[in-house]
Amino acid sequence: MAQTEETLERLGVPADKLEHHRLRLDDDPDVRTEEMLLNVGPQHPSTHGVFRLLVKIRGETILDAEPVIGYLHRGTEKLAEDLQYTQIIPYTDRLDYLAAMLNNYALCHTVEEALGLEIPERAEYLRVIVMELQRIASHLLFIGTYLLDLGAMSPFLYVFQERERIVQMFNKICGARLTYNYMRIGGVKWDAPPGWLDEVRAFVPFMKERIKMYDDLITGNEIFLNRTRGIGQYDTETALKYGLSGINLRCTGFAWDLRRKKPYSIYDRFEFDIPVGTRGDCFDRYYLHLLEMQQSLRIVEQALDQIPDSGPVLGKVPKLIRVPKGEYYSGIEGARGELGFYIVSDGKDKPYRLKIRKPSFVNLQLLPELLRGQNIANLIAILGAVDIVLGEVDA
Amino acid sequence: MFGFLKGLGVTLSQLPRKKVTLQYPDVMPEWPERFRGVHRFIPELCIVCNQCARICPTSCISLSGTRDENKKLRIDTYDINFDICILCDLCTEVCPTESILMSDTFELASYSRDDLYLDMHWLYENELRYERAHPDRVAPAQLEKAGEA
Amino acid sequence: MWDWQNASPLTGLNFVAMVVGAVVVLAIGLGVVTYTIYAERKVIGWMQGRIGPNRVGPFGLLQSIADIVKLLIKEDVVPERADRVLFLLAPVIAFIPSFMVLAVIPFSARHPFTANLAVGALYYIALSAITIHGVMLGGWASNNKYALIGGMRSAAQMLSYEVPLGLSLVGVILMAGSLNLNDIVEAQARSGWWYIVPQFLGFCVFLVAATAELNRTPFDLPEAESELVAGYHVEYTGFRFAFFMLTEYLYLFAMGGLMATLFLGGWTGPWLPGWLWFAIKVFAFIFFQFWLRATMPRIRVDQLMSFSWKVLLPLALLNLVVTAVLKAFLS
Amino acid sequence: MGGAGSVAIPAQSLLALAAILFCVGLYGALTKRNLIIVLVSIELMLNAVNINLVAFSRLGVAPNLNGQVFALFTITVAAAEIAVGLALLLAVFRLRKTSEVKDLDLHKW
Amino acid sequence: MDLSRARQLPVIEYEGFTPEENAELRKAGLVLAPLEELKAWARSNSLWPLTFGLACCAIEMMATGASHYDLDRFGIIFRASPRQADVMIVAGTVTKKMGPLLRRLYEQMAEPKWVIAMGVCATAGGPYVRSYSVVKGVDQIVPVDVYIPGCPPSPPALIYGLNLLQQKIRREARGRRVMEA
Amino acid sequence: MLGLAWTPPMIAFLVISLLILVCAIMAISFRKVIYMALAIGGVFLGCAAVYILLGAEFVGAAQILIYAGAITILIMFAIMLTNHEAEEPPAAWSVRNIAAAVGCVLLGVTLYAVIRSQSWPHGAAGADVNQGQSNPVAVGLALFQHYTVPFELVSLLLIVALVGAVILAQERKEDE
Amino acid sequence: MSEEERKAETTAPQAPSAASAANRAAGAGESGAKAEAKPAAAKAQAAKAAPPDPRVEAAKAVAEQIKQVLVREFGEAAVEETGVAHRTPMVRVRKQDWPKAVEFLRTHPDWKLNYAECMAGTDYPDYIEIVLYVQSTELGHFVCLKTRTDRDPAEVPSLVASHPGLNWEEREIYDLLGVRFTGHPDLRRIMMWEGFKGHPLRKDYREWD
Amino acid sequence: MSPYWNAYLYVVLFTLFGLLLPFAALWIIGPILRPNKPAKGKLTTYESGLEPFGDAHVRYHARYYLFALLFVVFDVETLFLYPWAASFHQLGLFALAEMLLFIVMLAIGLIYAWRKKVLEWT
Repeated sequence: MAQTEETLERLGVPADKLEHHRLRLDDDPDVRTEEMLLNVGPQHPSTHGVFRLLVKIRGETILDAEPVIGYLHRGTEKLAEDLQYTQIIPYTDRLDYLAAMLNNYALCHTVEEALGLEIPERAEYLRVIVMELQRIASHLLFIGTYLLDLGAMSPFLYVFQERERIVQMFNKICGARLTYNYMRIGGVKWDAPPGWLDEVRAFVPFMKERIKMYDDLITGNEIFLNRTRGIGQYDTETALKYGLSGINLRCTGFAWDLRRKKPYSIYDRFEFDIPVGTRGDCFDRYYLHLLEMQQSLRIVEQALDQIPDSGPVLGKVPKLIRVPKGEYYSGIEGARGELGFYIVSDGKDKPYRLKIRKPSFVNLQLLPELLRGQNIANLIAILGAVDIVLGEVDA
Repeated sequence: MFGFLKGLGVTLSQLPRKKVTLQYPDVMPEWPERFRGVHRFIPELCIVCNQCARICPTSCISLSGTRDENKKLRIDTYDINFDICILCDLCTEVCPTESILMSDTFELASYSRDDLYLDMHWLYENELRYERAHPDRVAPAQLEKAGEA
Repeated sequence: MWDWQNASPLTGLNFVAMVVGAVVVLAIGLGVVTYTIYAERKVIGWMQGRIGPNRVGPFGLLQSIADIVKLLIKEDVVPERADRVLFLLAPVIAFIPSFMVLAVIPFSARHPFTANLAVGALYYIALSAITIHGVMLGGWASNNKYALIGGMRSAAQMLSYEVPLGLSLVGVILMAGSLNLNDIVEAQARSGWWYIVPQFLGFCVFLVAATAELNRTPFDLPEAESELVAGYHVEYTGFRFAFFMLTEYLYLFAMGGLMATLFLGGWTGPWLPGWLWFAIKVFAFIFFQFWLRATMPRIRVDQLMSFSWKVLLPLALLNLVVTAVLKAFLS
Repeated sequence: MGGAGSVAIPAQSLLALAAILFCVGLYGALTKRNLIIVLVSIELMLNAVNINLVAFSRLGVAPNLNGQVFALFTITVAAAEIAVGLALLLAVFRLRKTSEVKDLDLHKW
Repeated sequence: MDLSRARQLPVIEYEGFTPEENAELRKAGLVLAPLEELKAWARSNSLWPLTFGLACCAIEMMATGASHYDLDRFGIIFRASPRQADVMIVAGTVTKKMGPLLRRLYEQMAEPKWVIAMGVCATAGGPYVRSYSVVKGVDQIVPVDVYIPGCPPSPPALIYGLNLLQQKIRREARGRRVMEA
Repeated sequence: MLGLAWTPPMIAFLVISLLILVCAIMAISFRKVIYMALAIGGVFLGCAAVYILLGAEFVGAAQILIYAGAITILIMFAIMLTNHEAEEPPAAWSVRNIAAAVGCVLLGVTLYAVIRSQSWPHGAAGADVNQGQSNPVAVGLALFQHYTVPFELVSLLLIVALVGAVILAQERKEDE
Repeated sequence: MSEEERKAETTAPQAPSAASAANRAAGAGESGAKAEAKPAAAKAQAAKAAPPDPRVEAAKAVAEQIKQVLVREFGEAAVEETGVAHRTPMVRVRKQDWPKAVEFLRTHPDWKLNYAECMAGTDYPDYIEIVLYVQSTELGHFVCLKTRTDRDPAEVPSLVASHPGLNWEEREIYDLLGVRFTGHPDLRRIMMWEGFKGHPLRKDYREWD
Repeated sequence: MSPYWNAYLYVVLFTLFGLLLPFAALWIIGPILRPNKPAKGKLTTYESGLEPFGDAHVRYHARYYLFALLFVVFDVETLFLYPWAASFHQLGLFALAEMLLFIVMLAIGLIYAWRKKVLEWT
């Protein structure tokens, strides 16, 4: 303990005390109630990072829950105020590290909107392809970790096989496996290397087959159904009130997809559906991930057919990007919901204020509502289905 | 009951499949050409323009140079601090002479933080190593170098 | 010397034979545990497109041994707030019965390694219930919330599945007319069929209850990693933790042996020697457990409990009644 | 399977063991304050009785199984007793937040 | 593997003995050297990391554990409880808020224990080195045995780091202390 | 006592008796209730050993199953559901305790005297109570041929105990 | 791989840098001028040179409509400013009327701004501005609402009652910018720990004091 | 010494080995080989890296007791079923009727518990 206290002192962090939290136990000293406060996380296998949930339980029933976040708060917004727009792009990679391409794009998109830039055709198609592949990779990881939370270990290892293929394709196009830094304001950094598009084309049928395999392995499993059907249910009204977005909103049957509602990039050129759920429970959220992967594959297929054979991949942009004075907000459909960047510019090459609309952060707020009255096993099912990435929640 | 058996069928069908595992320490991974491993640096090409140091989001590059007799800037020290380098590739992107480049070296773990502070000589050695390993990839660059010289 | 079972009075030589028998069973048990863990990692790895341990010794065969040695030389931590005595005793309490039950498992036709108890089946059921104490006390003594919930859950789960497990045996006993496991094997050999055929319902109940009793997927709630970090043994380090693992895998072996004995005709079988048949049957059970583990998600605790009482128990009773009625009217 | 052959344990020893166990149980039941321990002490006494029953089944004038069957019934009864007893304790504890005998004094209700 | 950078000092410490006894044993010669080597063999081949992902690197750590790289080959399996873990892979950014927790988790691990700083965030704060909330290097909190640069390090790089740690364990058993940071 | 024949069963009996008595004494002298519950488990197991020693295999197994397994678990649950850390006060020589101790010792001495004074039958050597059957079968025959009514009453007792205990232990709605 | 292909592959990575070099060369020229010139001038130039963007004009009109609706309900003083934020209608509401106005627009049958997309606070030299982008999922309106508060003491009434989803956003703004949201049910620090000094996103924040 | 004694002597041997192995490993061999570096922080209770709020030993939900209770009742039932099953072939139809009655009674108990929601976990 002594060493820990030393650490606390050095870092200036006071020890975490009960009075810092909302939850309380009964104070009556005579009565030892059967309630207790349990910390789930930050080091816990199913919190997917350093998320912490303080739950008040009686037996195994959750009376109340208080999410505690900030264990990965890295101050990206503050750092961005000191960085040029190009330099911010690597930082966006590390927000939602499962969908770095989408984050890259969201920032570039906002800046491009502000500048009113024209993006070359081929660059737009490349962006769509990598974004949709990224969405698949992200959803795959969701399925894997979700099933791992529910106790099945194989899907986790299966999804990494496909994910590895996607990652290796990304590695070929931009040289990194996770933090791509691929998009640039006005286009993309690199054109696809020779043969890359064919590789993507070959990946599509493979992925379709694997999706069918997951359907067989998971969707029909009675244990899985029993654990997710009717668990963590909410309706559209609640979802909208809490500002949920992405699959967390669509699972209630509300078809809200920014790719359709506020088309950006070239999404208006593709045919795809917005799969929606019917019940708004964990199963719907899981199943929508599968369905969305299928839609993403459709988009990828169409993009591969339409992509121009050659052409520039980076538009005419100044070397030092200065955004005109003003405020800009634009959101895109990230893997987890609406991912938006709000930029206040004072006309310099660095943003005056950069605010990230973090879908996981917003989606997570509903959690205490969903958990009340559930038991600990459902906690995992519900938390997993919200699909959070702590890098994004805490930024 | 049926779905349950289907799942068992899926896992069993995976049993005889070929394994995807890469036996890493025995078999080296094949990195694509664009792979962003540790940098390599060609001192002859550097014009000490400082663009790489300026663009670096983490300011991990530090360099210094002096003017030689031809009033041409020559690089004296070039250090990359791999403690904080995030391999974002922005430095190679801005480098006008392609003197700082990415290699496919990734085995850089060490017992000490000091060992991660890499100087020009290490980076140049890395360049030589890269050239040896991938003669096909560096050929054009060398041609260029030859042309410039 | 090996015929110690009927030696009367007991000679020193026969006693030595018994000691040797016990040591051999202990060695077999430990060896099976070691390589069950290895096989588990390998088989599940293959099912997941990977290789599994392959670098420690040839084909990774020494992997489990390295693990065991490592655990043996790992520091032992007793948390400050834990109940020291119980914390130290719990793994021992859990372990002893798991080894004792091996005494009655008939490994082969001539049974120098088997205690020929008249109450064999009941002996197994009765002793395995004692392990619950170890698990529960281990969870309680840690004074850790995860461990406590894990321990309580384990106890409730093992209790709940003990009942259908015990009842599913009754059908077999009814057919064999004896509690003695050797007699049951011989009765199967005499009757010409393995009891898995006439007792199929009982076998299903047994299989499910055994899986639950062993805390294996999909019933691995007590140590549900994603919920309770590691369940009742969260606070256990080194070799104490190893003893919990040892207990678990010894039971896996013992339960496989029990299943082979009761439903699959034990060591009987054509062509091959008895012990090999027995080993094959046990491994089939163990493989099935691996297979389940590679496939299934975890069942939820409330569903688990109601499944035992609302489905398995009535089924076991039904199986019992049907068997009894058939036996009464057919014979 | 001929059972336990000759038994070379004198009846006196068995009875003495049972008697001591009974006395220990009795002492516990009389002096302990925790209700659970009182119940447990009663179980000790029941076990002492059971030893007698089984001993006489083996060592009686005409050895037979009646003693064993009776012991079985005793075990059953003991199980039922402790189940209800502890349930009662739980109910009391819920009301009075105590599991001690002295707190069950009716004057305090 | 290139270990030339590790400075080596001859020190032999047998476990379970007092320093005086150790000194005597050392004087008596390498009586227990094979035992120490056996111990190191077991330890280095059974490194169980703590399931503890902080950020991006955790995903690559997961990928390393997955089928394509399969850490299980080396006998490395993740344990969720620090009590049963041998090595803590600090995979990701350590914030000041997380620091004390990380320290406590480290303290709760049983001896012998090691720490790997995976990625530049854990090594020195990485891209967040100028942030107000990030610890500039996990070695301020816990002693680190192996640093793996990269952001995030690719799975082979992590495996390389783990192998380096295994080498270190074996080497130290032979009485050479591999330099600590 | 020293005049005993040192036959192996006798030695076993002495060891077991020692175990039972030590556990029994521990069970009433520990202060922590949970240790007491554990010690009582030892007594139950020892009793099972005595039964087995006496050839009552089935009763011995039943003792392990019901007493050492089920009842001990029940007791532990009861402890965990009430006051975990419940402790007995240190042994105090209050009037009540002394009276109880004296009474128990007197009772013990009296019983011992009675036991010594009687001559007990030495069961017919070699008599097979199981009549050639294995013990469980023999018990089954005895139970179902001679004790039919008590057997059915057992089921009644169990159901009454179940209902009673459920009513008592179940948390009422107003508690929640 | 043929020689040509290999060449193509090896030269591919150089494309962007070549492009950027071209840009740099033309840096002084007209293509990058708009962005590179002084920002105020650029804006003025853009406004003068280009014909007014119809989207911006439409947004301005929408903002005026909202203003009228709000003024009718809360009086003239309630709306402090209207305009556009890029192409989004922007209405700045007086601090006191902030929650009422947001709630009013949320339930107003013509607007139904029921979905709060993004809330942000910005620290300006002499005030702190809270921005809320709201969307009507039914009618498709997308509006930027704003309010301002002094920097010290920074206090804004909370919106949690009408948009529970803003709970954490407000906590974050409280934590990082030091704006007290009055009426917030659970206003505690969210990213930093209790006892952390200062509010990092303020421009005058210094880590080492 | 009859086979009966031999078999149980064998069981006793198993018990002894079962005791010996953990004691040897945990209390004799282990301490020699194991490092022992006690530190204050090491002895704290683990709870996801935090200091736990409050004690784990709280009064727990009675449903655990109810399951244990059901277990006791049905364990006793199983106990009576074993000798019955073993001796059934010698007993005849009357024993079948007896046992059916017994099982029906207990089934009633089970149904009672079912109806009383004892079998619900939540």
